[in-house]
Amino acid sequence: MDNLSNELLLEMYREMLLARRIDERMWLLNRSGSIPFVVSCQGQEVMQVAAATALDKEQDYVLPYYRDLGVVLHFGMTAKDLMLSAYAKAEDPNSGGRQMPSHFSQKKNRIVTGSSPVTTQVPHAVGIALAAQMEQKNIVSFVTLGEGSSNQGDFHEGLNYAGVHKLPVIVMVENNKYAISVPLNKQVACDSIADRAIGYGIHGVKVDGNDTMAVYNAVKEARERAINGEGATLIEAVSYRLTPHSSDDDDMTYRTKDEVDQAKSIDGLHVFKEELKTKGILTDEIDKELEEQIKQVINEATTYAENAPYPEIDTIGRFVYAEEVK
Amino acid sequence: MDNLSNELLLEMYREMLLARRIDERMWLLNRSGSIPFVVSCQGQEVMQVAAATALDKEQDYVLPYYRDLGVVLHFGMTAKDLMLSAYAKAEDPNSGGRQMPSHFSQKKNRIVTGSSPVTTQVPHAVGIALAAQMEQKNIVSFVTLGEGSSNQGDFHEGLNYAGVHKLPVIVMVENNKYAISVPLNKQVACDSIADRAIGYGIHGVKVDGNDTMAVYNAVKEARERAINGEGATLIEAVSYRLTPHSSDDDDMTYRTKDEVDQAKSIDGLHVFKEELKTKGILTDEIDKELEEQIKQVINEATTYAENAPYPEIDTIGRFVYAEEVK
Amino acid sequence: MAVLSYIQAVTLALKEEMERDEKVFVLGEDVGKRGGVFRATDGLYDQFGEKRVIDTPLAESAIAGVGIGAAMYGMRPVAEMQFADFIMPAINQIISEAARIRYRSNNDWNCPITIRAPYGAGVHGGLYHSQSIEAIFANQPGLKIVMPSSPYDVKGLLKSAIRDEDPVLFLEHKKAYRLLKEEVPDTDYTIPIGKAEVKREGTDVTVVTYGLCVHFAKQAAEKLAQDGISVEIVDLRTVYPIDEETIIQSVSKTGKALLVTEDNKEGSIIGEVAAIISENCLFDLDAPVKRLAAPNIPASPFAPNLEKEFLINTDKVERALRELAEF
Amino acid sequence: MAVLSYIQAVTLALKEEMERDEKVFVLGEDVGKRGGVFRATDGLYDQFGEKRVIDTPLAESAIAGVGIGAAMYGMRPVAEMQFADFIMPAINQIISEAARIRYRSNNDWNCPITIRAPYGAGVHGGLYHSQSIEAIFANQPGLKIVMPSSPYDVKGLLKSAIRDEDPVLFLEHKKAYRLLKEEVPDTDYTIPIGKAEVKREGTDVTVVTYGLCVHFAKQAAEKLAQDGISVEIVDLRTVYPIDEETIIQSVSKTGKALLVTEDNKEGSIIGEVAAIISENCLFDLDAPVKRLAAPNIPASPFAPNLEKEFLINTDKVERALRELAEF
Ligand SMILES: Cc1ncc(C[n+]2csc(CCOP(=O)(O)OP(=O)(O)O)c2C)c(N)n1
Ligand SMILES: Cc1ncc(C[n+]2csc(CCOP(=O)(O)OP(=O)(O)O)c2C)c(N)n1
Ligand SMILES: [Mg+2]
Ligand SMILES: [Mg+2]
Repeated sequence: MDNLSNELLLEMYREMLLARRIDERMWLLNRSGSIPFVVSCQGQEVMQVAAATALDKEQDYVLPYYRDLGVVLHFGMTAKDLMLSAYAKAEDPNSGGRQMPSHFSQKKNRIVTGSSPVTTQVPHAVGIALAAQMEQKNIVSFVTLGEGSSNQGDFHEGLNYAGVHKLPVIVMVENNKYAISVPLNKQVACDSIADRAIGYGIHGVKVDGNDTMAVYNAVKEARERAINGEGATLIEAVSYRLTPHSSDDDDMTYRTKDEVDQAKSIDGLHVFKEELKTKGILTDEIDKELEEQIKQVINEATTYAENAPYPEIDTIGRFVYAEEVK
Repeated sequence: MDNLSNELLLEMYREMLLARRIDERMWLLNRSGSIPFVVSCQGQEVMQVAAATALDKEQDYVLPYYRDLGVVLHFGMTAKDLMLSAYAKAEDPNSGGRQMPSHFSQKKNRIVTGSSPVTTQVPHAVGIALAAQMEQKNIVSFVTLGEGSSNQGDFHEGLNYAGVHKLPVIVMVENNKYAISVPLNKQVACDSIADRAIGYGIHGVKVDGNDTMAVYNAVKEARERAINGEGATLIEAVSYRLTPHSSDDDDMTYRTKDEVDQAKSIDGLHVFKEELKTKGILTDEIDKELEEQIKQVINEATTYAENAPYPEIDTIGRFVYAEEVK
Repeated sequence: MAVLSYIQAVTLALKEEMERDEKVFVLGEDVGKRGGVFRATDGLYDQFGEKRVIDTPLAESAIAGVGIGAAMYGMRPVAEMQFADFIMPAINQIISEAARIRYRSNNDWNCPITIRAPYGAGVHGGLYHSQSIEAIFANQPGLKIVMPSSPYDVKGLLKSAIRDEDPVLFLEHKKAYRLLKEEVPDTDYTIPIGKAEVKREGTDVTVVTYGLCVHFAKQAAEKLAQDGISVEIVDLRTVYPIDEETIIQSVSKTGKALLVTEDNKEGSIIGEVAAIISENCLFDLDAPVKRLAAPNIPASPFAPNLEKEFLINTDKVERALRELAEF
Repeated sequence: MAVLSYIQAVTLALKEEMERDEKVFVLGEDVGKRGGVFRATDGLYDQFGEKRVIDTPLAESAIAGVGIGAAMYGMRPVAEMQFADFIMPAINQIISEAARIRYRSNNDWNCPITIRAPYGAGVHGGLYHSQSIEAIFANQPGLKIVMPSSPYDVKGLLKSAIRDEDPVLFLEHKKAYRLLKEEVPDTDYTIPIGKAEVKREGTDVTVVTYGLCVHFAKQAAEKLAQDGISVEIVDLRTVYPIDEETIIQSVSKTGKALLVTEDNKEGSIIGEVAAIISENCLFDLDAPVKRLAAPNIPASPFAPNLEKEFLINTDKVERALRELAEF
């Protein structure tokens, strides 16, 4: 932690907190019937913000999965953008209200459009790394997915391609112990998802996803290796999914409240906050101020999104294909 | 080698030799315009026969890939069956002349029908192992593929499933260093395909595919583990493809004659023959007799297949679906 | 006899088949402890245990492929794709393998697998939880595609699918899951795969459709009946291979055909229906064949107004029927 | 201007496009050192080096998916599927991703990838080296499917595909590779995607077809001309989305339509053509629409007599045309 400035550490904390608070608001809006769907980042903000902070947000490409609120916030998406998406409004930069929320996309910030079928983004990240290498750019692509999703064929094919061609791509598996209702031990039989790296001849590392600096350092090092031509890295970051899978799920049908409470007690966001406090970087006053600021931002975003217009109905057929030569 | 009877060792040699001689005859028939296509086992007979011999050919299921002449011969397919397939004749038990040669299938011998797209057989083998386990049968399924094919998604998904459910399946990758023209180092970046086992929580082992006893023992042990409920094994058996990829290929466009000659000098079939001779198990006389027998079998098979009728044209539409309740 | 919803009919058929035949088992994502994200397998895990109601890893090609292997062995797997949209990674296994196993082995092997998947829009699913996927598979001899339109049909057709000696894709409309309810006998009945059913007899116009759209067609037909327009409804039930006979008979009789699908128009199932009509009924037709379908966009967008615009409903069917009747 | 074979036209188009635009690159199995198993990329590895003519690992979903990623970045990848039959593992990437990227991002991202694949029977390929796969993709808005019928068209259409701002599936008939030869200009011409072409004008019967079958139609038309029967040939060129205009115009004129495909009949592209005709040309038709296609079996069997039975040829087209002309 000592190698990072207090400012940067505080900024990381602010982004984690912002992600958490936006997510919490989404649940409230969902439960009050204002928005139809939420899928959460809660429990994974630390790894997301820590990883994104270790990247170059002016140049690198990110291919987030649906929980990566922390990643997209760091890369420039705003609370307003996210609320517009939750409300499916025309101005939503992710999809203009066409996709469900959390299907992140914003070209100007190099947030690459994603779909619902899991893991398809892994080969895309490899392709972007390939293109960047061809064009001799000093950048990386960063892609995330869940541990359940690491069992899809595209994970294997994508990582193998990256391995053979030594491409500058960082793959972070956000292991939150569940894939909807299916627990880790019914998804994989290996000790660590990171153990899969050896089969692709790439670097593999497992980190505590609740440990901000561990994740930050792992991604930082992976990025350096990538830029130095040493190829791809597979990072497994372990935490826990603190919410049900989505607003459509009832997690009490397959896990216990005790188990969830246990995980909440080591919530990485809380741990980081206490660390910053212990070090005197965060004070109660600053924290209160942050919470206030964030609340206001979210309030404004919500009001704006709520009042924003839906897409015009006659736009439904547009942009299936290019409409004119660019 | 000492734990196997001389009879068994000789029988293994006979099967390897039979596979080699059938394959050679296929090339002659192809080059003389009698049959349209050959894809060879040459260079892989040793691992195939050694592996098959370590299985229970009365009960286990095999899911061979197109080079596995040695496997299917051991499991009961005859030279005649194979020639009927090469000539695409109605009596071909593999497909009745519908599939290209080397798309092995024979239900009575538990040789499971295969297609051309590579690696699809891996999940099938896992499904058969699952079914066998459900029915509490003490059997295994044995599936093979090339090293290039181990990069398909189905490899990953199938092995992961086998790992999680601890299923009695043995996966043998026949690493012959090429996937058509693409050399090993452009297919994978790992040191060994067997290293992929760790990512599935299963046993992995790399063996010299030219070493009969090494392959036999690896498969034997894998079978024991499977039967004991210890789950799946991934075996990488390394040798070399001694022929072009198929009769449609010209391998001199991407590798040198020197390289091929070098591999021929350590041809496992030859090595095994010399070992048996050194041990006094094989004599020149027995060898000559074997060659004679085999030649006769192949001659008869060829003549029979050549003269056998093609499928009736009006059968073309049959067996798309079940024709009556079985 | 109880009134069951469409999804309860799915569950009941599965339960009865698993009780009847030990070789029947279920595999898929979240089908076990959770009972499926739509609860289609609700209760089965408790009744039959984790060996017969298998929570698989998140990998559709393996779900299909492992099921295919088990089916070749002699089991009766019922594989669930969590959403029809996520069947795409399994297409190689379904088309190259399941559909070809009998033909390529010259009848030596076969593959009696059932693959269930919820399809269709109308539940705020956005682009990837709304698709109609039948057209992708409806050119693959060896495969059968069943798309039931009502709880009664669900039960009878799903039983037939499970007992079928060949692979069956069983597509359930997710909006129908809780929308449609009717009396479903608790007896062990089956409905033949490969046969369409005339769901309503009529003389003026034929509607050929399937799945949830049958429901809209029925409602529209009721309304038109009040104006003396008599509508015949042909429910395809099996969309591949298609029952030509029933279509030809009905359209020859009425002379007018409205073909309805929720899928986007070009390349959908109803193109084949139009082709059958144009080959066989030319001189009986009093009006051009009319197709009512979704616009040619990938699937229903998420925004509620766009979703509504995308969907077929009773009004749209009614309007199209009136136009045709008045032609 | 030189006489080139169909496959030489492929190679030439690739070469010219790679020379023109540094962002164009090729990836696939054996496309590099070997120059492709059919030799479509012959010479490109030597000219452009291994960074732009990439031998990939054996994994089609990665070939498509890596290409898609590069295309989103701004490159112009041309991905080769070694045989169209082996595109199946890549379908999720092609349908869920490539085809949807523009629509789902509301025009923010796009995916200008070209995916080439040799399809079709007639080279002793058996069930899995013979398939027509276009129908699988011909219901996916966002995708374009081009199937050229001649060397001249190959060059112009492949250039258009590579320059297209959206994903294009470019399907080459493998039997045509060496069978068809004609003069191909060495100039930089393109042919518009999305437009059918009348390959021969006529007044009595229209043949609508594409790919290698255009060749058979031309030969059959020649023969019929000797008997005074005048055949118009519509070459679809782009089979999705289909050019309705050209079809409607031609069939309205001749009043008779023969639709020909090498694919198995049910659910094939020509069903959509029949639907278009039945919606638009009813009162111009003098005879029912007629479809000539392969039997409803997975693909061509390996045995030479069965393969012959499976295939479309000039005689079959001629017979069908005569029947229709005499109707
Ligand atoms: C190909 C595919 N299959 C199924 C689904 C449905 N689905 C959505 S999320 C999910 C679980 C994902 O688990 P994991 O990868 O661990 O990510 P997490 O949600 O736990 O972050 C499933 C099965 C999907 N989106 N895509
Ligand atoms: C899915 C798929 N893609 C491509 C092919 C074409 N093909 C046939 S064999 C082969 C190479 C296989 O290499 P490997 O797995 O190493 O096996 P080997 O032939 O060397 O024994 C290829 C690319 C195929 N059969 N299936
Ligand atoms: Mg998870
Ligand atoms: Mg190989």
